[in-house]
Amino acid sequence: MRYLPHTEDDIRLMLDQIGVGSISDLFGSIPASLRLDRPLDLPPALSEPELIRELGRLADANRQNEYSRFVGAGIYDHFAPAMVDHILLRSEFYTAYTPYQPEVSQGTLQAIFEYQSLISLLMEMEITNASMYDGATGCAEAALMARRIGRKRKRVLIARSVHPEFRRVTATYLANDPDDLVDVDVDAHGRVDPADLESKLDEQTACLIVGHPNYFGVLEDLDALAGSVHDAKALFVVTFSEPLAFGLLHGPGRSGADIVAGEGQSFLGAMNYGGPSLGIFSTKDKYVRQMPGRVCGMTEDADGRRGFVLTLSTREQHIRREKATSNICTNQGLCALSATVFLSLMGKQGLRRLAALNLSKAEYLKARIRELSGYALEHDGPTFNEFVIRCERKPAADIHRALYEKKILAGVKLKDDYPEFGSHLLVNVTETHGREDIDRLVRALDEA
Amino acid sequence: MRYLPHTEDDIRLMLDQIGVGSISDLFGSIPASLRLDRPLDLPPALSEPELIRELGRLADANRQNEYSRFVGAGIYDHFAPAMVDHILLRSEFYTAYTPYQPEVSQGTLQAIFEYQSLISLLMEMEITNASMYDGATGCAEAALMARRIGRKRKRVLIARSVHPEFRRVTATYLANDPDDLVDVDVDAHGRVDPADLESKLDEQTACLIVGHPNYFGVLEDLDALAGSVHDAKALFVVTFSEPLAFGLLHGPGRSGADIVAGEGQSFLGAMNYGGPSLGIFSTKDKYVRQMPGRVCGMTEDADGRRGFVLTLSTREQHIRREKATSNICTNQGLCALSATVFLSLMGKQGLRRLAALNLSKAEYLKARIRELSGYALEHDGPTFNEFVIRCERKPAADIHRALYEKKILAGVKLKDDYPEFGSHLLVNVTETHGREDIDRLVRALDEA
Amino acid sequence: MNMYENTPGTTGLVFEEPLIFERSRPGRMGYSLPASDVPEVDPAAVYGAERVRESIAHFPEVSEPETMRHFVRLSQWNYGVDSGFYPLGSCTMKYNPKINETLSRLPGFLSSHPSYPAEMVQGSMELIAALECMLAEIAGMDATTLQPSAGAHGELTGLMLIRAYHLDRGDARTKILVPDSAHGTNPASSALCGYKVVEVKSGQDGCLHPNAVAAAMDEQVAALMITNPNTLGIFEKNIREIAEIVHAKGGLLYNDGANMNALMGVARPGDMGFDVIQYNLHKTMSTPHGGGGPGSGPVSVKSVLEPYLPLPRIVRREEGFRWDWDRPKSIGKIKGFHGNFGVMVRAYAYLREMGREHVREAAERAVLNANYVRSMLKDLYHLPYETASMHEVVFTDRNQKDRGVVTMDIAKRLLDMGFHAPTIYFPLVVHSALMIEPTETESKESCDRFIDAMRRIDEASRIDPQSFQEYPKRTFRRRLNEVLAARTPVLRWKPAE
Amino acid sequence: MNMYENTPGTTGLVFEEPLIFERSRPGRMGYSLPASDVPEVDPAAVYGAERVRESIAHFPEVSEPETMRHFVRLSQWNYGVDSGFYPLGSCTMKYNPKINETLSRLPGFLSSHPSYPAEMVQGSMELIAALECMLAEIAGMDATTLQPSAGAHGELTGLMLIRAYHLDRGDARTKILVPDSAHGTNPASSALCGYKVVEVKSGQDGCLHPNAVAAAMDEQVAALMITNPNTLGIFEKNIREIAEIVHAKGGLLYNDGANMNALMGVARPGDMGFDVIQYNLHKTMSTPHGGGGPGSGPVSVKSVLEPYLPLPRIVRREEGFRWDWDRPKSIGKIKGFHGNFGVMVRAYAYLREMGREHVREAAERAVLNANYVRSMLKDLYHLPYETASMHEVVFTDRNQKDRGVVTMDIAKRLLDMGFHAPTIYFPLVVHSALMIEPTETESKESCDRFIDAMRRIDEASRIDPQSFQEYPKRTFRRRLNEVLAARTPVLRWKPAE
Ligand SMILES: Cc1ncc(COP(=O)(O)O)c(C=O)c1O
Ligand SMILES: Cc1ncc(COP(=O)(O)O)c(C=O)c1O
Repeated sequence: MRYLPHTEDDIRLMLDQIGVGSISDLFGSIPASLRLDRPLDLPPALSEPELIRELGRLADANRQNEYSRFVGAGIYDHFAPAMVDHILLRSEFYTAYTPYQPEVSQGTLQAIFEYQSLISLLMEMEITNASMYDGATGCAEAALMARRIGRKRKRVLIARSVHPEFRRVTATYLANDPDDLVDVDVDAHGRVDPADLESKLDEQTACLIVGHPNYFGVLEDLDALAGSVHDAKALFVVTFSEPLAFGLLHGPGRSGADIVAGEGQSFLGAMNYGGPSLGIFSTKDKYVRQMPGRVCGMTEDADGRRGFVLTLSTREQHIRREKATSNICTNQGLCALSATVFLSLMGKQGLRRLAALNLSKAEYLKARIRELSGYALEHDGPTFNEFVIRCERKPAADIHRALYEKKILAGVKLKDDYPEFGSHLLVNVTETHGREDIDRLVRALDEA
Repeated sequence: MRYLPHTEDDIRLMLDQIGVGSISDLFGSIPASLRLDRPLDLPPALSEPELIRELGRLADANRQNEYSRFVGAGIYDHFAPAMVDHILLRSEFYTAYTPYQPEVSQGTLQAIFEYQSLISLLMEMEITNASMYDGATGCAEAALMARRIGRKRKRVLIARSVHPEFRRVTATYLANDPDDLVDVDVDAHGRVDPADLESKLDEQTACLIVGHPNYFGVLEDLDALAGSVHDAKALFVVTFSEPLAFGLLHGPGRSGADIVAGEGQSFLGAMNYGGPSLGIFSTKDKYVRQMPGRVCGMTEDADGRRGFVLTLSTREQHIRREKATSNICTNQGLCALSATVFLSLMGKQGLRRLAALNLSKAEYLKARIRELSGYALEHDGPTFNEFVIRCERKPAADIHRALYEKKILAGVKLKDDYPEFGSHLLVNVTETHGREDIDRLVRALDEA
Repeated sequence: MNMYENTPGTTGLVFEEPLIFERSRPGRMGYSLPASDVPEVDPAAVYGAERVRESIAHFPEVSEPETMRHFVRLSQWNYGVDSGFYPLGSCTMKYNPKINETLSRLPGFLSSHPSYPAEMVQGSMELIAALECMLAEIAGMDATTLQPSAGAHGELTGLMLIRAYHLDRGDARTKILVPDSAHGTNPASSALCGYKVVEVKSGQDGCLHPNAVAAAMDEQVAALMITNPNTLGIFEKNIREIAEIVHAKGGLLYNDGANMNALMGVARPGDMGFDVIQYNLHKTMSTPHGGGGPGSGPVSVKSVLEPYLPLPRIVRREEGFRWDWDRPKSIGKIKGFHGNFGVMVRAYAYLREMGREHVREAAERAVLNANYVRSMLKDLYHLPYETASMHEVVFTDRNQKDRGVVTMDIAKRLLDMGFHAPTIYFPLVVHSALMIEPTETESKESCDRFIDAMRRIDEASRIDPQSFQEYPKRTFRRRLNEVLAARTPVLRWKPAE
Repeated sequence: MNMYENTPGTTGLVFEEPLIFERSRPGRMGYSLPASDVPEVDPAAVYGAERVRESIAHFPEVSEPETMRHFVRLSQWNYGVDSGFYPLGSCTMKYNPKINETLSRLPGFLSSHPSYPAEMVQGSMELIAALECMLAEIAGMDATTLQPSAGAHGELTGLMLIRAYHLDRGDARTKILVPDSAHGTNPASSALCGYKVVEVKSGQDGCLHPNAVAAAMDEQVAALMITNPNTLGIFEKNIREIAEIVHAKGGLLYNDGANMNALMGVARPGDMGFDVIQYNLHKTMSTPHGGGGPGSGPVSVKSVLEPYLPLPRIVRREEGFRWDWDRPKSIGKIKGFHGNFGVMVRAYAYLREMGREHVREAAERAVLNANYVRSMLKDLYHLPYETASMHEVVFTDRNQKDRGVVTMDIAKRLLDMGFHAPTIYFPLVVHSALMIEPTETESKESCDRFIDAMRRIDEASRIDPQSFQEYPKRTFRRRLNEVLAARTPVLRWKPAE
């Protein structure tokens, strides 16, 4: 077996040195009755060529490439420069672990520091941690953090327009206190309903969680929301699943967000059936001791040279154990590196340009939809690269099916998550869509 | 432009420092009449996503994957472990050049030294150079080297069974002395015709060049040939295009070859439309000063530690100029590295196993062909993974076409290179062919 | 004595490299994007000028060649498994097969999306279903979820299952028993799940004793959460008896499976009485540690816990694989979508290449290596527990400390000699632990070189203990000032005022 | 003065690593192959036992993890363009775009075979045809062959075309004129082609002078072979006049295009009177140097030479691209099959990404960088020729030599400071040359750091000249004994007796 270097001789010499007669003697501390007396029921070993064939078979069994697809809904199809993967394939990065020994981990550490800096700038937030698992768990951790900061204030208000996966995971994390999680309604513009919000904000409120752009692709009025929330002395948590929007839009920090938590997959390029993901988590300096997750800080080495270490670890489980701010240990390190390389390459101009491309394509589709009879845009407010179409001719499911037969995947049907949106499709357009793709979609909608 | 880091400011500052007013002033030494006064007539710049689409279009315009293919004829479809490419993608290897500064090139140098050692062992030869361009130019350089060693002896005998490309290139290199290149006939067994050879060997003969396995896939009787050639005081040159055969067969050095030159593409995995190739070139210690190409040697550094340098460079063009043993400068460095990693992984057992697989598959096909009526094996001698089928039913071209329509590529038609083999196909089977592929070929032949 | 003889560590040329921000110059670009093929929209017209940022202030502007060089240089300051021996205990730093990296990048996987209709992504789904089965078989369990992102996330999931199970039975329990040797994530996950953590002391032999468990066990205890083999590398030999005690009081038994590399194919937690286990695919199943993730923390359970597994469950129907959301007892979602799929591809490839024949061999040789290192070093380094080791061995600095050389010094000296350090100061039950886990992909010679280095370090601790303070010297940076970092945190670059 | 301030070079941990043979142990394997699905054949039965080797004696046996670590460690001893500034004159060490590496690995290219029917490989063929055209346009020529493997191979091809041309006219010429500043491959290629090499001296200004050419030119001269800009980095300003002299006597003009990076889009050899030029795609067109190849040395020619180009020629027919073998005047084949196709894919991608808009910019900035370095260093380092520089600049050690510091010392000190050395001791017309070619992909700061290092080296040559002998110190190996290597050549590993 090519991954196992021991020769017969090695094994014999080692057993002799240890002073046992056989490999199975090494397992003597396992009571015989607990030992497995048969081979595992696994498929037989494959050689590399066979393995390539098997995984190729599975990859080919995914048929998405036959379709023109307009699905986002939290995971976006974006371009990633080839250079990024050349960095990710550097052994020194991907075969290392958490930088526990900073003297031999300065590469990982400086990259994390750059990641924290880049995300902080993008979000217009003071600090960012080294990553969370994903946007959904980040949202849940933001709720928990707000509850810690709020002390007695335990109620978490969450807009119904926050990504359904974020809401579900947050509910799971708050399962011990289901009543502490309260939905806030959405108004006809697809935004948080101000009246409903006002009626729910009180001295029990730990935080309000909104999405921006929200799940319907609509921008929230962050300034106004922040005002209301802060007036109520609660924390304002902004989540997102399309951080590329911040290439054009101001970061939530500018509106006074206290915690920003979202999904950074857009900066990784690949969709990968939804993971690995990247949990982005930023907050204000003053809340750093309540922040979950690792953080890297600048320091000096014994010669006075700049260097980096993991720091403020007294918040973390390996020191604080049951009193830790979170249980997270391994995070999404290589994804954070990937985003760091991506953002460095895109840079100040490129990220804006990429975002502008997304906006232009989505606006083009919106304009074409407006021209169609039997379809309407559900919300009137501005969106980024995703929005809701109302189908007035037929149920959305029928339209969706008709287009599917034409090898077009016309977004996702909103009904599953929002029963009130029974004839609505959430469609996404990115820089990967050519004008012809969009025109084909419009034609097919018209013909449906 | 992402590859060009200069900013407008940089350019202005640099021009000021240089003391010129504009970039075009830098080209002042080019007479105005010679400067191009228009943009180059090239296609417009493509962005990375567009480039990916364009190259994808070209790669997809290659349709070979729709076919079951039995073509070798000098370039073979072999498996290469994924690990090899992971090494080739190490920046430190592929973005370096010739190791002129050995202190910062020990990686390249040690790898070359290992390459020279591995190939010498495989060929059972004393020494190997750092690589030639390919098998064909290596063959030509072997002829030239034999002529240098032979001094007055200038005649090069070359078996007609040597790969046609090798023979063509050798003829090109010897174009000033076309009469010095003399063909030796092939007998009915597909081997060098001993009678013809004897009649041509004389005191003018610098060398005999044979292929082993030869172009027909047939093994030569190296021992006997070496005897005849050495009796005539000429050099014995063995070429090959399928070095994997030496996983089972003794290296030509064992039979007394003086020079071994051949194509190492089989150790690179990819066929790549025939290149990059790898020119393997080995000889005897006593001929080292006549050897073309670079060679790496072991030495010590200032602290007495083992290290490596390019050595014996007084043979080479940069020192010896018009008296050099060859004009070669840049060789096929990364291909030699690729072969080194491949051979290291395959190792003593694996290379043999891989060769045995090739033999078994080819013998299986031979056995099946023998059972078919209307087809015969042209040669009775042993072969490795390639052999000649005689089509007795119809012209080979018709059979070839009939199978092509069934998405089977039944080898190459020998007629183009050997008019006497008008109804013959040269077919190759490697480890990449499954039994069903072979059975399908046989069935299609039977039905043709 | 030449301390460095036989050790791989030496120095070579590496490069200083500023922060990416310090490489920035206005107007540089590292990107390459097509022109728009639709009318370009003015963002201010869409959003209103006040919402649109002029630019992303202080974002870097660098060319591609500079960016490449930047990250290549950073990488060269790092130590990975492909650089050398990496005996980081509890982390199973085994070789990451290269073919798995290649296969996980197949476009058919990369471009699959969790919201595509199931019939479009049958390949991804089949892989998930198959991996679930293989993991259940290895653990001796009945069902598996692949949703959790890492070990700690798997723990949390497992504990939530336990909570749901008890609640479903109308039995709202409040406590989790955790041995003192547990990894920090165990109490942290328990607390996050709303449980009170009750620590159970392990015995003189490093094992948990039935009477200690019995003493702590009552009907408020939801589960006992243990690592087996435990973080001392010791198999919990009383596990069956303990399981009975816990089960008798209606509790469940949780296995932190971080150490499954010791057991694969040899013994199955499900057969020992465990009800739930989380894997760390980035440990046991050879997926890369990535400098700290992404990992994957699947949870395998006995059938009693199956109804509570996270939503949605993969099921095989006549028409193919489907996601089943109709699981009323489920704890819900624990992560967005279906987990770190890219990691699963690698784990699946690993298990298919190892197969029935070699999975057990991996465990055997991991245990062989650890015991070999143990037997070669036990005369020089203090072994806090004499009990037999499995895949890792824990020493302490007791013998060296009197000479003034502590665990941290030993670790830093190892770095200088070209080895990664073991896990240090964990588990906490051992004073100044050195936790060594060679893994099965290290050869005997590799172990021998490490053993030799450890012997030389001991020798140096006798001869020249003062010198240790100075190390490491060969690394790109020498000892980093952690106190400074924590006292005046600088957590991001800021533009000069 | 702190010599090392501002310079990137420092030291970090790297690893000693034995030869792969020294890692071998009987029974280890690094391979993974399927079982045979056909009956296994006994090789001895097929070949006779005496032909079959028992095994490949002394071949290594290593596992995959060990092999990976072996080559990763080796790589870490190397310096490449992605590590730092690599001003190796005449070699155009520009950035190798990563997307080109990715695209050259598209399976559709990798699995195409030169003997497949043309209709099956139209993609590869279209790429070849398109690249031929682009190269012809850049050189101002009429036709191109991509068959040669590297620059020197292109030279040989070009010279063979010249020979064929003359012979075809019944004019068997015997000599090639080559300036004294020429690269060694020029005389070597000429000799290989059967020509006598006649050296022509360049003038005080580093240029070839019409009278020198006229004096050497006669009707035995097949061609004048020059590099333009020449190896001093100087444009041959008299080229038109020289071309007339050569052409008047029936000779042809050959351009060694190694320095085309100075001219792309700015001026075209074809417009200057050249009849033939070879490119080095691994220089000008950004394909990786690969530690010494594979390269590619296309040859572009005026239409008079087209009939002689190597066989086969790619042609576009109604039914698609085809290989045309019916070229009776062709010199024949110069390499097996169609050249280093994989290199062509990268060059094609480069030219398509640069496009009409940026190809010229590359040349401009290459020349800008060289002139900037020149202007910043010319007060400290001796400039043997005052003539304007193009894309590279040649200094000598004259100023430092009196202090005891020579070109070699300067080169080795640069290594220690984290820069690759320039090309040294070439061209031979300059005594102890230092030939600096920054290339356009280096930023101003990158040039500045190099300039600073060169200044500090000059300063050190004044203050502490003796110290230079000791350098480099930071590299994995210090100065290597080349004399020992040549005197007792050890060119391969041998098993211990
Ligand atoms: C014993 C043990 N349990 C749990 C964990 C947590 O796993 P992860 O880091 O994947 O969250 C670790 C990881 O270091 C561990 O060693
Ligand atoms: C001026 C010049 N001509 C020719 C060559 C030879 O090119 P190659 O090494 O590609 O054969 C070189 C390469 O170093 C060169 O610098």
